[in-house]
Formats: sequence, structure tokens, C-alpha cells
Amino acid sequence: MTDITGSGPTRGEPVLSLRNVSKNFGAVSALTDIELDVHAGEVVALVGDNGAGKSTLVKILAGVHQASSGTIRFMGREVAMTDPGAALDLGIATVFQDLALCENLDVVANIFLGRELDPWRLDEVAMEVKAWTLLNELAARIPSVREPVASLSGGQRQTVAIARSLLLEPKLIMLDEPTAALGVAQTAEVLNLIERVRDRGLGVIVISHNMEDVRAVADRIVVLRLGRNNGVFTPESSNHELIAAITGATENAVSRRAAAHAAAQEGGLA
Amino acid sequence: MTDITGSGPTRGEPVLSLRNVSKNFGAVSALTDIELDVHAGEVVALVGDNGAGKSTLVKILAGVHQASSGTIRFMGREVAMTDPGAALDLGIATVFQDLALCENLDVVANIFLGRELDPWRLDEVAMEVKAWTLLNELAARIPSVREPVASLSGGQRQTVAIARSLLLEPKLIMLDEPTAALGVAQTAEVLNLIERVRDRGLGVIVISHNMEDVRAVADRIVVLRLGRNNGVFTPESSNHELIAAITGATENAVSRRAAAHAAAQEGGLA
Amino acid sequence: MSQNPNSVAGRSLDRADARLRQDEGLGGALRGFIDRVRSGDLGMLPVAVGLVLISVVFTSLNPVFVAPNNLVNLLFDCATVGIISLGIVCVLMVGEIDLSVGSMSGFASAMTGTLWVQQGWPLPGAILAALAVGALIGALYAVLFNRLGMPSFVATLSGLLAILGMQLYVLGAQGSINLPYDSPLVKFGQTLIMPDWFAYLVALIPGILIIANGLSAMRRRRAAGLSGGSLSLVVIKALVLTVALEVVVWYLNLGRGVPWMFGLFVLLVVGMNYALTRTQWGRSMTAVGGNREAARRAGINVRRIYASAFVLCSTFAALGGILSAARLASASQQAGTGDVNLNAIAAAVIGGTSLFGGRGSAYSALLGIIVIQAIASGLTLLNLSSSLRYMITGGVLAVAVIVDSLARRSRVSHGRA
Amino acid sequence: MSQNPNSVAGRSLDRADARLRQDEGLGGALRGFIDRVRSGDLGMLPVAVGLVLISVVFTSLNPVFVAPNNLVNLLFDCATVGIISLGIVCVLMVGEIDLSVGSMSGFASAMTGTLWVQQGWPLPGAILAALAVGALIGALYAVLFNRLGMPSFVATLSGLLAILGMQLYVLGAQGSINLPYDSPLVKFGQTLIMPDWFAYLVALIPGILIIANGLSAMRRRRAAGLSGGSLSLVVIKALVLTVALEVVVWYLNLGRGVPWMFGLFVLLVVGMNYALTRTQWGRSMTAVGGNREAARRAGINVRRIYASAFVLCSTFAALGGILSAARLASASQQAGTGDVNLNAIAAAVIGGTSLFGGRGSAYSALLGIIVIQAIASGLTLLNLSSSLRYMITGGVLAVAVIVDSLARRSRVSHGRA
Amino acid sequence: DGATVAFLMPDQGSTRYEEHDFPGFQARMTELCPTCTVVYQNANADASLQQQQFNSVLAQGATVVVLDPVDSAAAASLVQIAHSQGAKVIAYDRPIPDTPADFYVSFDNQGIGAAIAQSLVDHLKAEGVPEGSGLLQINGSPTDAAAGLIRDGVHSVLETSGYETLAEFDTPNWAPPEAQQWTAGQVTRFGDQIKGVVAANDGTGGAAIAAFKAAGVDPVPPVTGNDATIAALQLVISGDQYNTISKPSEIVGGAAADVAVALLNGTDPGATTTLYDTPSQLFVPAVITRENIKAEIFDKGIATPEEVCTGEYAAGCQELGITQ
Ligand SMILES: Nc1ncnc2c1ncn2[C@@H]1O[C@H](COP(=O)(O)OP(=O)(O)OP(=O)(O)O)[C@@H](O)[C@H]1O
Ligand SMILES: Nc1ncnc2c1ncn2[C@@H]1O[C@H](COP(=O)(O)OP(=O)(O)OP(=O)(O)O)[C@@H](O)[C@H]1O
Ligand SMILES: O[C@@H]1[C@@H](O)[C@H](O)OC[C@H]1O
Ligand SMILES: [Mg+2]
Ligand SMILES: [Mg+2]
Repeated sequence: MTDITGSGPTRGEPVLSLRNVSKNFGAVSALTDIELDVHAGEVVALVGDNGAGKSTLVKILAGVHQASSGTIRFMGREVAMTDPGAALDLGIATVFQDLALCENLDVVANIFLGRELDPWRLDEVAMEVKAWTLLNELAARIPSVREPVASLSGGQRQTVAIARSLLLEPKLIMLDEPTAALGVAQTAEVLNLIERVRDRGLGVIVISHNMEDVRAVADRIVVLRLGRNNGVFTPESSNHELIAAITGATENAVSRRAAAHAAAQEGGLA
Repeated sequence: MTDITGSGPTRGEPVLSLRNVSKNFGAVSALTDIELDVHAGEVVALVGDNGAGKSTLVKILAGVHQASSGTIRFMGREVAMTDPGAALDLGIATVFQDLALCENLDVVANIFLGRELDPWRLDEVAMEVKAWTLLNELAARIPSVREPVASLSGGQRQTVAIARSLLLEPKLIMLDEPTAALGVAQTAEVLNLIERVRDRGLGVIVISHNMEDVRAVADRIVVLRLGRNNGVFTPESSNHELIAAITGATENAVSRRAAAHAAAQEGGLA
Repeated sequence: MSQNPNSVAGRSLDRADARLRQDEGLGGALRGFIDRVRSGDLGMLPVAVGLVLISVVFTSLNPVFVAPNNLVNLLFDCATVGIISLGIVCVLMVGEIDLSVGSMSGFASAMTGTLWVQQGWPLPGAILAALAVGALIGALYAVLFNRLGMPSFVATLSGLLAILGMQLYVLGAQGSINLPYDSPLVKFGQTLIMPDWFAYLVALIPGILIIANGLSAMRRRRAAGLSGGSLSLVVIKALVLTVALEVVVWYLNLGRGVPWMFGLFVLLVVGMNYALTRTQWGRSMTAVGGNREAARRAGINVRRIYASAFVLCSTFAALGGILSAARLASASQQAGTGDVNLNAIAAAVIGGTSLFGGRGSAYSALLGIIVIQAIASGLTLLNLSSSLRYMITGGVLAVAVIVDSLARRSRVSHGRA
Repeated sequence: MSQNPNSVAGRSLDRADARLRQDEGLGGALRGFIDRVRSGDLGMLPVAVGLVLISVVFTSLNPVFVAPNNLVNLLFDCATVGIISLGIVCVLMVGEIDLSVGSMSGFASAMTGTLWVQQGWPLPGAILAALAVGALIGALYAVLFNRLGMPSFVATLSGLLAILGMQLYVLGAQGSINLPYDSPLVKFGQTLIMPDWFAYLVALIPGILIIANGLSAMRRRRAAGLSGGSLSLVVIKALVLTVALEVVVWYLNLGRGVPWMFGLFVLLVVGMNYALTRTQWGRSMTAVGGNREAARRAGINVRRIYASAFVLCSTFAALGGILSAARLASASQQAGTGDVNLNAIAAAVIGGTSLFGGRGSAYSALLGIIVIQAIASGLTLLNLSSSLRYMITGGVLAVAVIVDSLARRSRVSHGRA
Repeated sequence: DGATVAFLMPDQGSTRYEEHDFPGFQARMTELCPTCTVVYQNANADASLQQQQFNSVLAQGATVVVLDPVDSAAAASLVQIAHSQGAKVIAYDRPIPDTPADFYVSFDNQGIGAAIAQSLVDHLKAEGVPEGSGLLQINGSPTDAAAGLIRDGVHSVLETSGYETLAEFDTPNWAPPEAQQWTAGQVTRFGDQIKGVVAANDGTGGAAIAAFKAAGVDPVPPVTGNDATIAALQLVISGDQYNTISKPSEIVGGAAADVAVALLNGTDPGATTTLYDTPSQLFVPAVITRENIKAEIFDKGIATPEEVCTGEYAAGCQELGITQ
């Protein structure tokens, strides 16, 4: 386990740094004293158990929720993310876990929402072409971009949400479980995308429960547990180490299942 | 690739069999001539690209949509699934990809929705205890079951949806990407659960994009591509074979990514 | 706390999570309450505060406002539209609307008048017939909504007109029918008051129920390994409520006393509240209003739920109409026209029931109608021109809900909208 | 189709998916249409069919219904409430409501009457003042909604009352004010008719626009590698529309002709339709109505969108009120009371705008108000007692939307609700 | 002959239009001009709807329109439209002050207000109620022009009566429950200071009575009314309501028919007076109290004992000699 700040493959300036960020919802403390740094050209993976507070953290950074306490510095200045518009203006693009799409609008309208081309006379042709380009880049399988998002499959929606975030020219891009609903090909494309984005010098925060994917793209792996920092790892850390940090125990459902399977297989062979 | 019917580790009677099931949404043919059999005590994995029609198929079997054509036999009799109530009454429990929870109700109310204990004087204590039991079985991390579902994290919601399906005594259980949002421990518990359910002689249909998980629990793997059957595999089939069937090409984003990484690593070593 | 098989690591099942502040006992309850104040999750309290606010203002303008007999009148007036509003709560709960409750109430009063006074039916027969017609019309809306997919706004707008036509038709040449003053119905609507001792007794019931239910729930929860909550909290709650109610009863008894009609209204509210919160049907109503498709997928017979909501609403409207006729001792063409519709809907909304479904309470009808009638009553005590009267009503209404709105706003900003 | 860098495997970008039926050319369009009929996705067609249905019935009962001058009167009558309804479409689009449009229209007419006739302001000044007050009141609602979080139902209900008070106050003892007949305003509201040739000319514009836009879109789409759609379809659409409009104009010219006031209404509808469908603002309105939180996360200034909706609604209500005054040549205490509110909301809903936000169209105000006024006009041609008139209005209204409801139902059952 | 005559009434607020005025008009029309077509419309208190109806009857070829205007000011433009199309307008019930119609047939609404108030004041004086005692005044709808006329009539009498108006109320939509709630409030406020109530019609009057009864006030102070509805006649008979006004609307309706036929035939309708520059015929309504109810109502056949003397009112009828 490495120290929380300053370490890791720091390829650039710190884009984002959080100090002592906490968030309470009534009697529940969703986040307590979180510290986090993201540098330019760095992919930070945020991992943790269900309800660990990953999405809450992302929402705070996206201006959706306000932190109960703590400071956020972005590009060297302390910032107050009062609403999502402010975060977007700062250059923070987010793919939310719940996608946040408008079901009544079609795919093109969702991708360009808030950033339509030609505000006084929408340029539907240009937007449609650009939408197809983005979607094809992500290997999306969407029959028509003129259907309301309500009729799309889970993975198709997720692709639309990811495509949205590519429109901006952000400095930091946050992806909250971007591949959860994606097919194998689409997942590969998103991982490629993350690498491309990193290589362009952006900071990236990615949340995932898939340790393989995480290790494939992350430069640093930050673990949250029950709303608190629980260590920073490198992709070279072992699976066992990581999972122990996430679940808070070396003996856990995953290890038990692995053991049981191993036993069964031995039994089968015997 | 094995033949579509009759093969595979048939441990029991056919619970479900579909013949020539098709579904159109306007100009889009979401499903075309689907054939599928599920036997008692068998786990069938349904895999396919985004938008391949997996969820549409599950929704048809759950009575949410009606098939445009084709026949469905359940427990030997031809059935018409006119609405979700009918499917539930037949003994088909479903975990939907979009979860289908009532955001305004709390966790307990959602788990017991439609099957409340003591309809004329709800037994909240008994329901709460049972809810905790189910959730703990799934290694859920939910601070309070008396909060509306709207305030839960993505994985917590998914756990609630899975817990719902355990309440029934079904003959067939369908899980549409049940582990997409789950943490590693919860995923392990759900895989355990699938095995327990199978061992109790139920038929199970599970949809997932995670080939490892699929291979870990499935007895047969049915591939859909662009709304059509695209082969049936066994867990022993290679990853490469499976992904080729899903994406419809041996050269695909996954293989490309793998190749690129291999090249990069070599380059790095050189 | 007894060590229980279900409890985890010495903590009760529902308090096991490390992130949860352990609010035990009275102090915990207090901390929880402060949290709720901060996050704006206060239920009906803000509206009640708004009500107190306007009461203080009106009393300072004219002390007659709090004269016992003025309050007794207020309670009489609340009962009729309040019962209609209770039906509105039902349709709002499932996210629909009934615009025809005014007409329905007018038609029911016309039917009662015609059948009873003119045709000589026995009173209970006439009332039952009117209620049955109400239920029937609700069933008709359900068919239009469930089978033909007609939006309830349009279906009940058609109903509003058609039923008004029927009301005019039934009253025909007569225009209005006097109901006999010495009949039990009119007495019920105008003068029937609970005996003092009885009112005092009734006011004890809520406290007793709270303690009884609280104790039994606590015992069962502890036995099951759940946190039990604080006994003292339950006792204090019951005590405060009982004292408050007894004082109110005592005060009303200084005047004429507690109207039976208001008693009936409260009984219906409490019954409805039980049905909405403690039965499977009520759970289904909330679910359908919150997410129709999710409810359907849970196997709930969504159509039947909608039907029950429409039928209940029309039936309550009919009952409210009959009681309005009793209150006025007359069944007339004007009954149910004018502001009845808007007031009934507004009462529910002011009380906190959402127009979008899935969130509401039977008590919102009670509280909302009291707010509306208090404003009306307060204004009758001031000599105002019509123009001023309208302006002030509008202003006061806004003020009465501002407290609630602010609380709700803070709820949103705390991420619990 | 030209081979384009963007097209995939010889197919245009948006037609590449194998599951998509390739609906090219006229035959494809026809197949697409049949699909849409089947799945109930027909926009305004069903309501139009309902309208034709009731027109046939009324005509068979009394041929005067289709007399050119009766239709001219109908158009005059549609314009006033129609414009108010257009404002309602705006607030419904974002999922809110304005109950005060009736009062607002009455107050605007009272203001115009007082300032212009009594205070001697120049007419444009009086009109502008009334519109400005409308906008101001809308802005006030926006503040109550955005800053205090007051539900729009309650805020505008307060407004309804307060503004009615102001209307009574402004008109004072007088009660009503005559507007001079020979003033341009009253002429506009009562008699001003387009010259025949001009009306014919105007009726050409939609067709020309369709062809022009259609061709340019087709060219640009093809150039960008998207499917272009069928040229013949565009031409046929334009032709059918043009012929239909010219016939209508010809028929109306047999009577008095096309009222300028109706022209203004249609112009506003078309403008509003453009704003809602072809501008960023309109997109944001739809988004906010569909999913407020998603719109907010997309960086849309949600508060500004709500504010624009409330301001537009109140301003349109004021304009409608001024035109009602012009139509009646009087500004009176009754203006805006009675059914104005319900009719304005009902028109939008009947035309297909959802009460729940995110779905609607400016044309729904046009179509809905024509349905409502056609029913009213048809009934004036039959000698009916009030009771029958109400019953029949209710029944006919239900019938007029039944076609639409059935279509919608099939849409739901096809999974596209 | 063969002409179309329209009869346009303003609202549902009172049943008289549909139940008395129009039948009277129609009966007389059938008598005088059997071939004429009579069209009836009621505008539900909506001035725009009335305009629509007016245009519609003109489109149907009406040459004479009998108009009871919802909005007297707006009606001026209707007269102009009619005249521009060669049709004649008879103002009915409510005047059209700004543009002279061809004729005006009416009861005088302001006169009605004065009459009910005067009758009440006389009664109180006869009972020895001292000057300076308090009265309540319940007006009609604040948005109804006719209600304004009645209110003005009441004011003109009460101002000089020596009695004090304790409080005054415009009843929204003429709705009885609103009147009842307001009266109930005044009863708590003023108690037995209230010596009488001037209510602008029978609906609001009945509501005031209900409020007194509900408050347990016994005897109920005298309450006025207007319209002579069956319900009000019954209350007068039982002694609960002090007075009402009989407007034998059939007779006025018949008179309008006479004028219509005269205008059709181009003969002189025979005005008795001129009001608002319009040749007019005004009828004097009769104030009805217990004293004259038999003579004015039953003996004149305006209502029959069968419809009034039902149930609990039978005794009162006997007492007054209406039934044996
Ligand atoms: N209600 C609907 N209306 C129109 N098209 C629909 C509808 N529902 C699904 N579709 C289309 O049917 C196709 C199959 O969707 P489905 O949800 O079954 O995919 P899936 O295999 O579950 O994909 P994923 O892995 O992304 O969940 C998609 O192209 C989708 O756009
Ligand atoms: N609006 C809210 N009101 C109350 N509690 C909330 C709210 N939002 C989140 N929480 C709570 O905060 C905790 C953290 O939730 P969060 O969504 O951040 O988890 P997560 O790490 O993203 O989990 P997952 O992997 O399941 O997505 C959860 O226990 C959740 O119940
Ligand atoms: O008789 C009155 C009538 O003159 C007025 O216009 O409306 C109400 C009725 O009661
Ligand atoms: Mg999350
Ligand atoms: Mg799916």
C-alpha cells in the first residue's frame, strides 16, 4: 500500500485535489475525510464495495451534490461546485452511473443536450453525423439515433451517456462504472478510449467493480471503504490485496468461493 | 458449437421452450425466430452484444412485452404471458436489467411489493427481519432498509432487486445482468446463489457480459446476435470462440486490444 | 438489549452498519429530529406552522376568529369539502386527477334531495343510492382510463360537464329543494354535537393507541433482533398529543362542542390513513403512483388499483355532496359548482400530496382543508371589498404554504426529493 | 446514393443496422406509416379524426354548422382562448401548471380598458403595459417556484385569486368598460378579415416551406452520408397540404373570409412550434420536462427554463385577454372567469400535450381549441336545455378524444409510452 | 312568418330563465306566430359564449334576437352586429346602456333590490326594532353585472333606513355555501345584534337561514330573497324566510314575444317608457311575504299548492289557507 499523496506515476500537474471531503445524508455518513489527487495524464481508478461512496464522490465533483465539509482544488484553485453547470464550465465531464439521460429525447438530442449546434436553428444534420461518428467509435449497436432513449437497451444507453462526455473538451473526465452494461467489444473500446484520453493529457477518474479492467487502464487505484479512504494501490498489486482492501477482510465471499471451487474441482478430479 | 435443442447437460425436464419467437418494435426487428430451451436444474446463460435482444427476450418471458409471433411452452403447456402477473403466477421470477423498483418506497416495501405479509395489517416487523436476512445473504451493504430506494447506490439497488426475486417459490428464475453494478463480494454471493438455486432444481436464465462469470456458473451458453440465435456453447468453449460468436467476427475490438497490448508490452520490454 | 440470534456483533440487525449514527433513546430521537429539520423532512409540520401563523394574524385582526363557536363552525365547514378532498388524495396517490368531484357532489346532493324529499324514499335508501351512483361513475372513469386509455384529466372533464347536466336535469323545474330542518340528516349537518364527556373520551383514543402500538411494536422488534426505539419517546408523543387534543376539546366545549360531522370526517381520514399505510392495497396505491411499470412487474393488478382509486374518489365526492346538502339544508343547482373542485384539489396539494403520484397522505386532506377554511373564515370576520378579499386570500394562501415550500426546498438540496 | 466517406458498406450511416427495415422511397414511407398506425404513433392525426367525426355529426344535425360564416366565427372565437392555451403548452412542457391564466387574461383586459379608455393612454402603450404586467406576474411565479420551491399549482392558485382581486379593483364600481367600436383593436377582434388574394397567398407558404426545407435537408443529409428520405414524399406532403389549405381559404372566402386575428394565432403557434422544436431553448424545455435532474446535469440552467415557461404563459394569457376584450368590445369583471382556465388547459391536453411534462406541441393548442369551440358552436345550433347541453358536451368531448386515446393505448401496448 | 326568433339567456344562476321566461316566451310565440322558429340558448354566465351564441343565431337567420346580456357592455357590440346584418335586438331583463337596442322589456333589477330591502325595513320598523340596529347584506356574485344592480338598489334603501349595515358580502358565483359560511361568521361576530338580512336572491337567503339555524339562533331574524323559487316559497310559508320577489317571468317572456312579433311585422310594439334611449316596457315585481303569498302566488297560478305544499309545509299551507 503506498502513501496517499504525491506518489504514483505522476505524469503531470495535479488537476484535482481533495482534502477532508465529507458528506452526510441525514444520519448516514456517506463520505468521511476523503483525500484524493488526480494528475494530468493520469488514470485514477476508484474502487470499493457497494455503497462505499464512490458515486457520491463523483457527484460532488460533478456539482450534483455539495460536500458537507472539506476543500476541493481544481487546476490549482479552490473551487465551489455549486451546480453541474459550474463543474462543466470548469472542464469536468462526467458519465454518471445512473446515466442521467432524458428518456423522452432521442439519441442525438441526448448526446448534444445543453451543447446543441446552432442554438437558434438547430443543425440536426451535423449533430446526427457527429452522433453516428461518436457511437461508431464506441462500437455501439444502435439501429436508429432518432428513437427516444426510452426504447434503447441498457448497454445502448450507457454508450449514449459515454458519447455525451466525449463532446466536451474537458480537463478531467469521470466515468462511473462506464462498462457495467457494455458488451465485450464495447468494453474494449471504452478501455481504448480511456487510454487515448489519458494520452491527450487529461485526468481520468474511472470507477469499476471489474478488477481486470481496472488494472488494465489505471495508473493508481484508490480504494474507498464505508465512506473512508482505505489505501492506494498500483496496478501491480495482487488481486487478493485489492479485494481485501475493498471488503475489509482477507477472508471474504470471493476467497471463500474460490476456495470452494478449488475444493470441488479437486473432489471432481479425485 | 452444439446443436440448439436436446443437447447440453440436461439434468431435468424442460421447464421452458421457445419456438420461433419474434418481436418487432415498429421498423426494428428486435428478435427473429428465437429458439430456446431451459431444463430444470440447469443454468442457461444468454449472452450477446449490446442491443442483441437479450432483455427483450426476458421481458417477453416475464410478460412485460408480448411476442409478435412464436410459441412459448412452460412446464409442458403452451402459455400466453399476457402480463407480468401471469408470469409470476406461473412461477417465473425475474430480475430486470432496469431493476423496476419503486423509488418512492423503502427497501422493505420494494422487496415485498405485491407479496406483503398480512395484507390487511402489514406485518412490518416480520418483513423487515426477512429483508435483512435476504440482504445479508447477498452480502449487501445497506445502512438502513427504511430509506426510500431513491437514496440507494447502484449496487444496493441491484441487490434489492435480486432479493425480491428470492421471495417467490419460482420454477424458473431469470436474472438480467444481475451483477452489473455489484461489488466483488456481492458478485460472488450472487454466483453462489445461482448455484444454490440450480441445485434446488430450478431452471435459471442468466444474462451477463462477463464471460468469466458466465463460464463459472452456466451449463449452456446461448448466444444471440442482432436478434437471432447465433449458436449454443458449453462452458468449455474458448473465450475466443464465444467472443467471435457474440461480435460476429474473429477480428474484433477485443482481439485488437489484446494484440495491441501484447505489442506494447513487447515494445516496452524491448 | 437482549442478546439475540439475529443481532449482528451485539448490534441490532438494522443498526449494524458502521456509517449509521446510533440514535438510541431520547437523545437520539432528538438528534434525529434536528437532522430532519435540517434536511426538511418534516411531513406536515410546516403546514401546521403555516396554519398557526395565519391564525395568529387573523386573531390579532379580530379576536372572534378564535372564539370557540367560530372554530366549531370552521369544523362543520371543513367536513364537507374535506371528505371530497380525501377522495382526491386517492386519485392523486396514483398520479391521476378527478376534475368532476364538484359536479359529483352536487349531483349526489340533488339525488338525495329528489329521492328523499320529493319521491319519498326513506333517507338511508336515498343516501345509499347517491353513494352507489358515485361509485358507478368512478367505475366508468376506471373503464375509460383502463380500457380506452383516456387520460383521467379528459375523462373527468367530460364527466364534470355530463354530471352537471344530470344535476340540472334531476332538479329540473324546481332548481332547489329544501331539506327538512328537523330531519336527522340536516341535524347532523348543522347542529349535532358530541356530548362533552364523549368528546373528552374520544380525544384519549389516539394517545392510547400510540402507546399500545408503540409498546407492542417495540417488543416484537426487540424479539426479532431489530432496534426497538425509545420507550420514553413513545410516551412523550402520546402524552403531548393527548394533552393537546383534550385542550382542544375543552376549548370547543366552551362553545357548542365537537361536531359529529367533523368526527365522521376525522374517522374517515384515520381509516383512510390506515388503509393507505398499513394494508397491501395502500402499498400498491403508493407503488402504482410512484412507478406504474415497476408495480405492474411486481404482479400488482394495476388496473384494479386505478379502479379502486377512481371509485373511492367519486364515492367520497358523493358523500361530501350529501353532507353539503345537509349543512345547507338544501339541494340546489349551485351545489358543487364554483370553487368546490379547486378547493378539494388544493386542500390535498396544500397538505402535501403530490400531483405527480406516489407521495401523499390522508392527513393532507384534513390539514389542507383546515388551512383553506381558516383563511375563508378569517376573512369573513373582516369587512373587505370583494377585490381586497380575493387579493388577501391569494396572499395568505401563498404564505400558508411558504413554510412548507421552504422545508421541501431544503429537502431537495439535501438530495432527498 | 452517392458513395460517401461516412456511409458504411454502401449503406448510409443511419441505415447500417441489419435489423432495420430499409424503408426507402414512397413505398417505404407508406410502410412506415402503416407501422405507425399499428403502433399508435400518430401525433395529432387521431384528434383530427375525432374533429372530423364530430363535424360530420353536427352538420347532419344542422347544416348551418359548416356554413362559411359560422366557420369564420369559429375561427374568431378560437383565437382568444387558443392563445392562452399556447401559454399553457409552455408550462405543461416543463411539467408545471398555471391555474391563473383566466384571471390573468381578465386582468389584462381590465388594464387595457382602464389605461386606454379611461386614462387616455395611447392604445399600444396600454397593450404593452398589460403584456408587461403579464410577464411580471410570470416572473413572480418563477421566483416562488425556483427560489422558494412552491409547487406551481399552489403558487398559481394564489395568483388566480389575487389577480382576480386586482381585476375587480381596477374595474372598480364601474364593472365594465366599453371599448370603442371604431378603434383598430375592436376592429381587429371583430371584423378585420384578410383580403382574399392575401389569404390565398398565405396558404401557399407552408407548402413552399416544406419543399424548400425538405430539399435542403435532403441535400445536406445525403452530402453527410445519411439517408435522404424520399423526394416524392416531400412533394406529395406539400401538395396535399397546399391544396387542403387553399380549399379551406376558398371556402372561408365564400363567407367573410379569414380573420386576421386567427392569422395572428396561427402565426404564434407556428412560431412557438419552431421555438420548441428547432431551438436550443425548446430542446431544453423538453429535456427539463422529461427529466429535470438529467437536464440539470447536462449543464442546462433549469431555473431559467422554468422562468421562461412561466413568463411566456402569463404573457400569452395577457395577450389572449386583450384579444378577448377586443372580441367583446368590452373589458368587464366577468372576463376570464368561468371556463376560460379549464378550456385553455383542456385544449392543450386534448391536443395531446402531457400534463406530466416533456411531451407536447404548440399545435396541440390549435387543434384542441378547435375541438372545444367546434363542440360549443355545434351545440349552439341545437335547441337544447342547459341540462342536455352539459350532458352532450361531456359526451362529445369524450368521443372527440376517444380516437386519440385508443391510438395512445396501442402505443403503450407496443412498448413506446 | 317562417321567421327565426332567438331567445338568449345569460346563466344558470337562477332557474327562472329556463323554467319560466322561456316557456312564457315560447307559448306566446306559438300563439302569435305558429310558423316562426324559436331558438333558445343559455350562456352559462360566459360573455364570450354568449357572443358565440349570438353570432350563431344570426348565422341561422334569426331576424329578432331577445337578449338577456351576460355583460351589458359587451352586449353593445352585439347590438351593432345585429343591426349591421339587419336583425333587431330586444334587450331583456338587463339593459344595454351604451348602444340602444330596439326595445327593452324587463323587471328592474335595481328596483328589485330596493323592493326587498324596503319591505324588510318596513317590517322591522313595524316590529319596533329601534333605529341604529344592525343588518347584514348579502350581494350576488362580484363578477355579475345584474348582481351589481340589485346591490345598488339595496344600498339606496338601507342608506336612508336608519339601520346600520354591520357587514356586507359579495357571494362568489352566487354560491349558497359561501353565503352560509360568511353568515355563520357574522353570527359569531355580532350575535343578536343582527336584526335582519338582506340577501340578493333565494339561494343566498336560504343559506343565511341555514347559518342561523345551525348556530341555534331562534327565532331566525327576517331574511329576504328574490326569485320566488319553490324552495323559497316553502320557507316563506314555514316562516323561516321573510320575503321573496315574484317575477312572473312567463308574463314578461310573453311580453317579449309580443314585441318580437310586432318588430317582425313592422308594427309599433307600444312602449310605455324610455330607458337608456330605448323604448321600454317595465314590469313591477311583487314582494311576497306570508301575508300576500296566497293572493300573489297561488291565486295568480304562478305556483300550485301541489308543488309547494309538500311534506312539512302542508301545515303552513293550511294555516295560510292555501290548502284546505
Ligand atoms: N420499446 C422499444 N421500442 C423500440 N425498440 C426497442 C424497444 N425495446 C427494445 N428495443 C430495441 O430492441 C433491441 C434489443 O434491445 P434489448 O434491450 O433486448 O437488448 P439487450 O440484448 O438486452 O442489450 P444490452 O446488453 O445492451 O442490455 C435494441 O436495438 C433496442 O433499441
Ligand atoms: N440522496 C441520498 N440520501 C441518502 N443516502 C444516500 C443518498 N445518496 C447516497 N446515499 C447513501 O450513501 C452511500 C454511498 O452511496 P454511493 O452511491 O456513493 O455508493 P457507491 O460507492 O457508488 O456504490 P455502488 O458501487 O453500489 O454504486 C450509500 O449507503 C447510500 O445509501
Ligand atoms: O334573479 C337573479 C337574476 O336577476 C340574476 O341575474 O341572477 C341571479 C338571479 O337570482
Ligand atoms: Mg455507485
Ligand atoms: Mg439488456
